[in-house]
Amino acid sequence: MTRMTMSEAIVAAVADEMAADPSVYLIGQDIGVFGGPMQSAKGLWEAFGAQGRVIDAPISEAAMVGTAVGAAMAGSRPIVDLMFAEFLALTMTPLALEGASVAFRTRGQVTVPLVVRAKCGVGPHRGHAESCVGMLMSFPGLKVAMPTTPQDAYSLMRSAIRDANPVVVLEHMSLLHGARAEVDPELVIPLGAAAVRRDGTDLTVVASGLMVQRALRAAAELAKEGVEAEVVDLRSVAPLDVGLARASAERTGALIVVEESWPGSGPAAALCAGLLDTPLGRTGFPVRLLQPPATPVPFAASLETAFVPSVADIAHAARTLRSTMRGTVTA
Amino acid sequence: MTRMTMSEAIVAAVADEMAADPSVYLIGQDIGVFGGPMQSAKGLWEAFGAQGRVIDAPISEAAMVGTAVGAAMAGSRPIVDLMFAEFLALTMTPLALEGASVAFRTRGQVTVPLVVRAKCGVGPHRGHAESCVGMLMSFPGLKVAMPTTPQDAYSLMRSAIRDANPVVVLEHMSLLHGARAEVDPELVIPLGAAAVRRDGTDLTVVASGLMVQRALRAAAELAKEGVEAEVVDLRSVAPLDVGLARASAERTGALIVVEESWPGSGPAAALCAGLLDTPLGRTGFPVRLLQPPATPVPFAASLETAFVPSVADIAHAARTLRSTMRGTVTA
Amino acid sequence: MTTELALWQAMVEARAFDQAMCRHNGHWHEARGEEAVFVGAYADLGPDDVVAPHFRGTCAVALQRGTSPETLAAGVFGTRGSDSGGHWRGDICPTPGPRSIGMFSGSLGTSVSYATGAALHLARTSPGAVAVCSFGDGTANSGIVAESLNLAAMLALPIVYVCQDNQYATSLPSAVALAGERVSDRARALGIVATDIDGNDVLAVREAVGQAVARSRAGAGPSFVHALTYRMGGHYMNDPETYRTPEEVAAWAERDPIARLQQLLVGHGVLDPAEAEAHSAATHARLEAIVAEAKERDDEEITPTVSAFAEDVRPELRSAS
Amino acid sequence: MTTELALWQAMVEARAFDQAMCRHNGHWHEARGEEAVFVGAYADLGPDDVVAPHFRGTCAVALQRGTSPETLAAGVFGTRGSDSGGHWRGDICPTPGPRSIGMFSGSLGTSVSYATGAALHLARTSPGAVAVCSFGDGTANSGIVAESLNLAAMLALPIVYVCQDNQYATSLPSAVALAGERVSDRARALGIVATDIDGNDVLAVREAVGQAVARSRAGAGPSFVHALTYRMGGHYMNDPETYRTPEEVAAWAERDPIARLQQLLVGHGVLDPAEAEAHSAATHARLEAIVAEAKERDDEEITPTVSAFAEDVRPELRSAS
Ligand SMILES: Cc1ncc(C[n+]2csc(CCOP(=O)(O)OP(=O)(O)O)c2C)c(N)n1
Ligand SMILES: Cc1ncc(C[n+]2csc(CCOP(=O)(O)OP(=O)(O)O)c2C)c(N)n1
Ligand SMILES: [Mg+2]
Ligand SMILES: [Mg+2]
Repeated sequence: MTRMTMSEAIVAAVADEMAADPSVYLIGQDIGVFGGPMQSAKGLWEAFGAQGRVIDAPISEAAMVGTAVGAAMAGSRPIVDLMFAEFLALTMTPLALEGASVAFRTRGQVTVPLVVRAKCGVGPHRGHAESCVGMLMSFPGLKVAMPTTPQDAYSLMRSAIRDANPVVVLEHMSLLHGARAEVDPELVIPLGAAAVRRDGTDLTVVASGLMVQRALRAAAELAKEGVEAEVVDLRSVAPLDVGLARASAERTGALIVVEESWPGSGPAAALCAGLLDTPLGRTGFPVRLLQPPATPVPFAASLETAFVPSVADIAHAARTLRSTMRGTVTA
Repeated sequence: MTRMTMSEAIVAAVADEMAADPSVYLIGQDIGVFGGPMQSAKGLWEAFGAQGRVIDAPISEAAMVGTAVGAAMAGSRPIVDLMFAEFLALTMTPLALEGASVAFRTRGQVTVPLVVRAKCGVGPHRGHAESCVGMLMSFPGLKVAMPTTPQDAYSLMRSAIRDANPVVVLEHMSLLHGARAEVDPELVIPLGAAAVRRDGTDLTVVASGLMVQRALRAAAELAKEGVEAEVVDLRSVAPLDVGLARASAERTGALIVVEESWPGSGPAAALCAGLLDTPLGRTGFPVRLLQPPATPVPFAASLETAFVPSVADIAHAARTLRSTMRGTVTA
Repeated sequence: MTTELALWQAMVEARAFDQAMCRHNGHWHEARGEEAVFVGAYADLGPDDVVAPHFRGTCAVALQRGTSPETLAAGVFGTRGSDSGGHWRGDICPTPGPRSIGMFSGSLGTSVSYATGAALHLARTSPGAVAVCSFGDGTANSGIVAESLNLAAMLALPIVYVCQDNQYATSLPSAVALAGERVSDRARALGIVATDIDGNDVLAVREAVGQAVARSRAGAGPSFVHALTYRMGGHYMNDPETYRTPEEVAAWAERDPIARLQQLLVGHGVLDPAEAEAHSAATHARLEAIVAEAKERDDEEITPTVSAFAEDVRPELRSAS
Repeated sequence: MTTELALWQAMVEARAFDQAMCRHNGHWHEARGEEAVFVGAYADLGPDDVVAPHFRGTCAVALQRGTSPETLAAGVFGTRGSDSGGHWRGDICPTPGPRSIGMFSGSLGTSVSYATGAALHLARTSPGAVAVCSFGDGTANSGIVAESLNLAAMLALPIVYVCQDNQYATSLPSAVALAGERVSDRARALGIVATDIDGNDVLAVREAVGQAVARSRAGAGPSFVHALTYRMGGHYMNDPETYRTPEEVAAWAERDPIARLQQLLVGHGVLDPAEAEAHSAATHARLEAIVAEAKERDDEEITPTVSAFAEDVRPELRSAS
């Protein structure tokens, strides 16, 4: 067990898989002697560069992912460090429309074991915030993980590398270089499994990425007022663990979904669809969505702050929802 | 008033706008002397080719859309005939991430009046069926229309061309060359307005594209059994007319959403999110989703048939939903 | 190395399959006239090499690599006997596998990046193995082709790119769409060794690709072969062909690659004219029968259950509906 | 035509803005050493021409085109006084408008297609007007650049492409990433007239771009200018620069484009050394004050309401939440 930041944990997972499996290689921009953008590949060049397994690529994201798809079909397990999630929009044909479809089209005879790493989210970088997660979630077969703790980052990255088909790992820039925590390299976390981060009895807050942290802070505030919020961290958004979210909300009686992604697509919309897609065709609890408006992420610090749901927004939504519930006994 | 197929109506709308506004031009593959794939540009070369306003482009979809974005910013009103909606996945950065963001980023000082036409859907073509509509709906500012009648095709195409910002018009291949109907060139249909295609009292079926036709057939079957289904045609999926869908379902007491697009994204998921995103946080009616499984569109005719919701599927879902409703008086 | 007689036979078989499909399948893209390019380019590869043919000709390459015409025909019609069990279009992706790349959607261009990635895999794991990758003159303009060539050159990958220039992308002439004089200059600009050859001469194709393959096997990096040929049929069945003249088509009929090699082999005494005709006729008859039989199975072979394709691969991604 | 003295002054002002930003903004991308390329390329354009500079140098081009340094600085810090009202990054998109293209997301490459489209608009509506479009050596590898150049050549569009080759894309040397000997050969392969010039000589840049612009204005289609220069600073502030040697950087310091032109002008008697120093010092002081003042306004100028940007443009797309 070592204490690591999320960024260190991801690099450690990549290094451990590269050490264990010679078919794993890394390709991306500035991942060589530079060490990766925001240290995303720190130490990997020194460890694996001489073996030709850390490949510095020119600006050509579609081909970077396309070559990875082809190499994966041929027997490699490539990891593409795509730098920022925005750039995923350049790669949808090879990654999502085709790479993620091969296993279906061949009935599993040919698979495409490929990981794409991409940084996203509002944060110290002041740019490149868009995660494009809705876009990613709109193709069958493409898996998407979004860790929020060093342990999850480590374990989900290993699961992603071992997965038989394409997985995008979204790395939130406000979390990557946060606090260190213990990481157990033996702990396996499967893709598609959400986690309860805080037990609660009065309502459920489901979130991903940075919003998990804010939900936990809001829960701490609410606790002072005697409201116990359960906080669910999606961890993977595709496959989406609708079951755990539903079970929690059924127990607590109310659900708030907090997302940094745009309304109408992404985890929040998929969750809503999943919640309604039952034999009953409706939820037994009220649902409240907290998301940015449907505009690009603005630049000015004050506008950016207003854009993303805050701790106060979450706490406020929780209070409002609870008063609504008290007001309306029947649906 | 002339009788036209949907395809003819779209071409007529383009021709009328080109005649009225010299800033409109058309770019795409095989739209010159060839007349457009599946006759999508029939007659336009003869009418406007000599003016340099019908531009045959090589295979380079990203640049086709990218040049259109630049031309639109500079003052043109380009229409890109992208052939098939699949190819939209090649254009997400210029079209969705950037082209649709310019008006936001400049507070409306610079707009991008641009239309992208794309054929999609299962049909006689036996290929290129994927609409990628979920991908399109995951970016703020990108509008998406999907006409199902010659009149809507004509009027929505004109609205799209006159819109200040990017609009994708999805043209369903099973509808394009269907029956002719009267088209009133004076009729204005705004983007973002759904339409009730059939009045009903017992439940509401909301659909887009080919699924509207199937919903109407299912409604006719159900009518024989004494069940009157209201059928809502979304017509535009972004902006999405959640209001009309909700109002209808509140009146009839139940909602079936039928989509040819994948679950977890697209119109169905956006609608679910919209329905829950109210002060009450839940629907007063049960919702049932009918969609293909989360796999690529299969090729074999029998598999394709099983993939897409059928008339029988819709009628069956309606019967089941009604019996559920009778069984469960409270939510 | 494949004998010249075998090349001729492969071209005859390719055309027989192609022409039978023209008769029986309205969705077919005819490849008549271009056989020298795809037969010549893929003739001398081993089982460890990666093939990524252009969609026009891809069934012929699969035939050459040993897939049975019955399986291929099932793939084109989308029936159970195909390599994808009817799940995907066998006309553009006949035998997907770790060493065989097809179109995984209807989008052209990406397969060039897949082949380039396969070459990267080969370079890392199987020194001496190569990838051969063809694409049309139209496809040559897509951005991912330029990106892939740059990566291949930069990493000195073992891959041979073959531009199967049949002078049209549907209706758009390559003379218009491919700016610049020779498409091969794009490769030269990247430091890739490039040649321009007569794509209706199967021996010239085999020679040029063979040399390029040898260079790649020796670690000298990628090559580019620009093979000029002509699409004798329409882009697809029922193409009105308003964009070219019958005279142009007729002039290229004179340069039929099969007749050309046949004449040469007859001249060399390798082939007897009557035998040649008999072999041709028999091959056409054999494939006509196979394709006609395959067509009969259309629509009736696959149980139309959702689970057949949804559950096979990823249970966790099934729709709840 | 801009005088040589004015070119010198523009370069001095560009550097003064740049260096003030280096002092006050941790997110700035330093452009020191590359001034000759962007000042020379955009010096002689008219208001009807379209400019699409590379992000590194884009603020200098805006300065040259008349945007005030106050507005530009507000854009970089993201405050109300910027041309986007703080809605977008003024460092990479200072003055978006119908004749001025910037980066509309963080993705490089697409602006080249936008400039190409703007040139198509100009060709259709304003004969004689041109677009000038710069991009880095790294950006040159993106697929959309290749696609755009092909379209421009095929349609003979009035556009001049300038590759601002500062020899690095962050840490990757262009000598490695740009396969082939000269990036300009990629344009030549498309039949585009191309030149390779010393990008630290502003007069050579002006001359080459000027000739290309004249050709475009006359209807002779696109051109390509490859200007070799050097990024004197890191890719961004705090770049460890582990990928190059101090000796390499020092060697290029000898070729500073401002010092070079200054020496020439002093030699010609156009500029007095003392006056030059005084003007430089005054310019640096002026811009230091402007930038420092702009920084003060950081964070405090825009009312943090959602509606400020959501409702402005498209009420129908607002989130219901
Ligand atoms: C990215 C993309 N754009 C457009 C098409 C539509 N399309 C199918 S075949 C074809 C022509 C391709 O030309 P070429 O590459 O020369 O191949 P050929 O048909 O001549 O064999 C086109 C444009 C496509 N399939 N993919
Ligand atoms: C499509 C894309 N890929 C990667 C990046 C990340 N990135 C930002 S600047 C840069 C280097 C660009 O190199 P070049 O074009 O030579 O411009 P320079 O920084 O040297 O001025 C990179 C890779 C990006 N912004 N966009
Ligand atoms: Mg062709
Ligand atoms: Mg550079």
